[in-house]
Amino acid sequence: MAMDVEILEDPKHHRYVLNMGPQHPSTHGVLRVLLELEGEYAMELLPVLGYGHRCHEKIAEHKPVKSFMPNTARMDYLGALIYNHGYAQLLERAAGIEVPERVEYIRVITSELNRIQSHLLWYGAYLLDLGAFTPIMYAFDDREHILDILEDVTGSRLTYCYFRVGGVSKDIDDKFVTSTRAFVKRLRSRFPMYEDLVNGNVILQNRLNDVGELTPHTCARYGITGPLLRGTGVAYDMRRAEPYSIYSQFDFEIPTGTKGDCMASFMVRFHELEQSLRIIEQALDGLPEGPIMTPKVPKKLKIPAGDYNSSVEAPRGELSYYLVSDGSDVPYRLKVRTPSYSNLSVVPEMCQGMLLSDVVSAMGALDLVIPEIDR
Amino acid sequence: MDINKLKKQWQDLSTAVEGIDYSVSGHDYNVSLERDKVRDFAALMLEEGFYLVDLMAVHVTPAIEVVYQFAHFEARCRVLARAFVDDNSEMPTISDIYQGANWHERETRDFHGVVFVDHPYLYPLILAEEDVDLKPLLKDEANLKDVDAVRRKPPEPAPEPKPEVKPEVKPEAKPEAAKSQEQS
Amino acid sequence: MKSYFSTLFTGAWSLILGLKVTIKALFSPIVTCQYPREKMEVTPNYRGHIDLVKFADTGAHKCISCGSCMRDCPSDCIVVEGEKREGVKGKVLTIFTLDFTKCSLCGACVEVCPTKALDYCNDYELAGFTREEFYFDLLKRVEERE
Amino acid sequence: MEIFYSLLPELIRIVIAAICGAVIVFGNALVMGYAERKLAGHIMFRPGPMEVGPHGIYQLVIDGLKLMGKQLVIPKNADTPLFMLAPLIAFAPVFVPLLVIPFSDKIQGFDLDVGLLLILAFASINVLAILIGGWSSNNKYSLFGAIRSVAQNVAYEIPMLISLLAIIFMTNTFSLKEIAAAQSPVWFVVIQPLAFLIYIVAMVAETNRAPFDLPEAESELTAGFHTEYSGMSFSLFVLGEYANMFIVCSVATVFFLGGDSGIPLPYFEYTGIIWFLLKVYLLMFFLIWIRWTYPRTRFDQLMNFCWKYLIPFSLVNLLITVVMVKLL
Repeated sequence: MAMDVEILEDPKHHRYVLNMGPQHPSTHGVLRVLLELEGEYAMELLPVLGYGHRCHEKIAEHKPVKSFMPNTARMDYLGALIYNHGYAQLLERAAGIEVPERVEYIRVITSELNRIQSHLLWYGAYLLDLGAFTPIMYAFDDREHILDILEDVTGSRLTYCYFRVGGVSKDIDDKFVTSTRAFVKRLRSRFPMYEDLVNGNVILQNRLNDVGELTPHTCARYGITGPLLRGTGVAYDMRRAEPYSIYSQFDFEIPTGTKGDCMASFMVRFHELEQSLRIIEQALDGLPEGPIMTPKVPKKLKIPAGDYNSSVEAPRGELSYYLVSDGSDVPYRLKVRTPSYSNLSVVPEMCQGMLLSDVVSAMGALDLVIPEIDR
Repeated sequence: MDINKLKKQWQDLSTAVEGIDYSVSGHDYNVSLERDKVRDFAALMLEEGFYLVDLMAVHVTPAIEVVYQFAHFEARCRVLARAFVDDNSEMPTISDIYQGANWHERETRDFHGVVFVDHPYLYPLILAEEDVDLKPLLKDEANLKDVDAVRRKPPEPAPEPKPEVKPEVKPEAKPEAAKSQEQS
Repeated sequence: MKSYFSTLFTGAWSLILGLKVTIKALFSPIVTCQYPREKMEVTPNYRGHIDLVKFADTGAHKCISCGSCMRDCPSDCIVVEGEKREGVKGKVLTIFTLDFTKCSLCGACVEVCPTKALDYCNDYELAGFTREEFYFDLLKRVEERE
Repeated sequence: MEIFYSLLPELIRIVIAAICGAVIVFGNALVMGYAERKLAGHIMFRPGPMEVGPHGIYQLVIDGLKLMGKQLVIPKNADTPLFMLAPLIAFAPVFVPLLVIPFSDKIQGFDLDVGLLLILAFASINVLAILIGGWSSNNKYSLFGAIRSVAQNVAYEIPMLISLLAIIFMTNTFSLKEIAAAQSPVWFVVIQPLAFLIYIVAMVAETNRAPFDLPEAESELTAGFHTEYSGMSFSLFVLGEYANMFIVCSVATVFFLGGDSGIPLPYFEYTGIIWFLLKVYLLMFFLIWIRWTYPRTRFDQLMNFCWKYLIPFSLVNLLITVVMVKLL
């Protein structure tokens, strides 16, 4: 197979090729990685993408801008609302639509719930990669509460299409507020349990410390963003760096690590749960009354000619939509910059010379969502 | 990061540097480059601590335009750099400067057929091997637009004749943009 | 030498803490739902596939076959056709089908409907062996419904 | 002929013991399979198997039938004879150690003078089976599992043996019955707590259970050495694994937990088996409990732990024991 030109069995150097995926249990979807091994050490890695490619960018060029909203949720099934948010913001920015304040609050609350949901799933699945079977069930137990809350307001459980250009599709009610507050309390009370069972565990510490170390410079070269970057000590979060929506009004910290290894990004993600809870609490406290939709959104939304960019902080890093418009209601070109794509591209460098077990833990720390990479 | 110094350096490398209102377009600067200056520009950006957000191509006439997006970890400074490919759809690679560009360039090769010269492994990434000449994102004749059709229009003083386009969607007058256009 | 023993003891202690969590969980009540035998209550806001609403006062749907939903659907999965009839104002709906295999449940059709004739149904137990089972004839469904 | 008659009781004893061994192996697999799923379920806030029979107690029987009915898939490039042989090698030797385990005063196949050696000798054949299975599958993941298993088992046999040796020095015998009997006032777990801890850790590693389940490591090696096995050949590996767990737990019971000693019941020479099994299954519960609690260790850390902690500690423990035995 010509794809394997770079990675070939080399009996002289005692090297051989291991094909990981696309059905390997720890590649989380249809990612394939070719590993050139020497003993159990991975000397070369070659990720092979494209098994889940669904031509989202091509689809976008063929239908009105507003109709692309459901597709955004399918790119990253774990951060669907945040992907909605980025796209809605792109069109609002491009068409100059003002969004009511209540909508911004609702968007922030639901987006943060979505982020917690995504982090909880990663938490469980990562521990599953590391061989602990139980935490995923505990994380799903908590996650299920979020799904119930979001189902009640958005109508779906995973691929939400909730945000609209200029608003949201359904208003939140008192039931949402009380159940969200109850959830915030519940998740807080579960943190000590996670701390005991997982975070402090000596086996986990040994598995993650000093594995897959990154530096800020490496992150810049590869365009790595999100918790991995924050694990290296750079407090770069789109919610702070380019405050979109109403994030500038909230008081929250950006957790950072120091070493940039798997443990650092692990703890960054874990602490982000708490920060997201804080944002949700503040947003619930300040939730204003008002309409949930801008009245003046035209049915056929024409975007003035030019190029527009919208960046938001997805659970895995920076998500950017880049729209080139020729003045019609159909995008001339829509490019989606997904965080996992850039994050995964570091794997050949990061995992060089690692043990096979460490490759698994390093790739798990990237929190890969393959449909997001393949689009 | 000294933005004024940077701007001067950009101007040395580029044909035009244009400041843009972030609240309208979501980025701060627009830098038009010549093909042979792309690598110098990328090296400068890496030195200044920018990271590569994205690399993409837009199919317009007269040639495919390759757009590089950079941002900075410390301060908000989102830069779009753009350059046209040559007649053979070729473009110098920046994947040895920004290793993250490696996959973006392979993807652009898949979708638009832009050949990045000196790329270490320009092999189909997203598409299958046999679809190497598919170039799915190239526009056909009917849809292909001129590059000026997709550029931001300077605000017109006269009211828009078409009623369905809302007046508020038009970008507002930007002193910076006007200035830089004078320069170019 | 000191760290040799301290890592051993802190490590052992962390392992014991973990065991405490799981033994507590072992004697806690279960949280899962035994699906086929017991069913969870589905929120009334759940968005299943769309259905024509049957209004109690008239006993009929309110679709005026304007085709807005058909045009607005991102996936082109709705087909609406109406015809002019003698003595009836406006058009009479003759065909309203939904290809649920393509539907992405975005809700654009429900929101665009000028007469609020569409709503989501609450049916979530959808499974079938053929594609044809998911080509819903909504007009027939609304007529058959109580 | 006279020799035959003189040997006849012994022969009958062997046959009965072998049948009992088979009952134990299969019964233990049923109990453990069910207990493991149920406990795992409840640890994760879910009920475990519930469908077949009340609370799913027939689940394992159905699973066994399913496995028997499944096709034995042999990979195209596999070494077929070895591939078929490996599950048998994993399964067959587990009967022998069961013969010498003193379940109670009277329930024991044979009381061999070298009972412990017999157990350790036959228990280590399991490694060979894993190696053959992993090698003959002609699958890189299987091979990894096999190689890891060999290194791990060889390393962990050392602390296991040394910790048991401390007890041997104290009792001066290899006979399991006598060792069990030697702890009539105080169980050795009180006198030799360190040896007990070392033995427990080594025991987990020897049986390839989590957190030391590196040969199987399904998130890294898909299923390790039994990736390519299906149907009955797979279930033989599982039966062997559970039987091995039973054997190592029995050894722990005999050496540290006083064998069948406990509150006296009527006909204690027979009913002691109740206490014995109770202790064994408590240890098995512990194995299940830690499996569903911890993440998996990395291979080099596993070996480090053995060489840096277990072996030095067991040697020190042995030294102290020898000195104490000499002095007292």
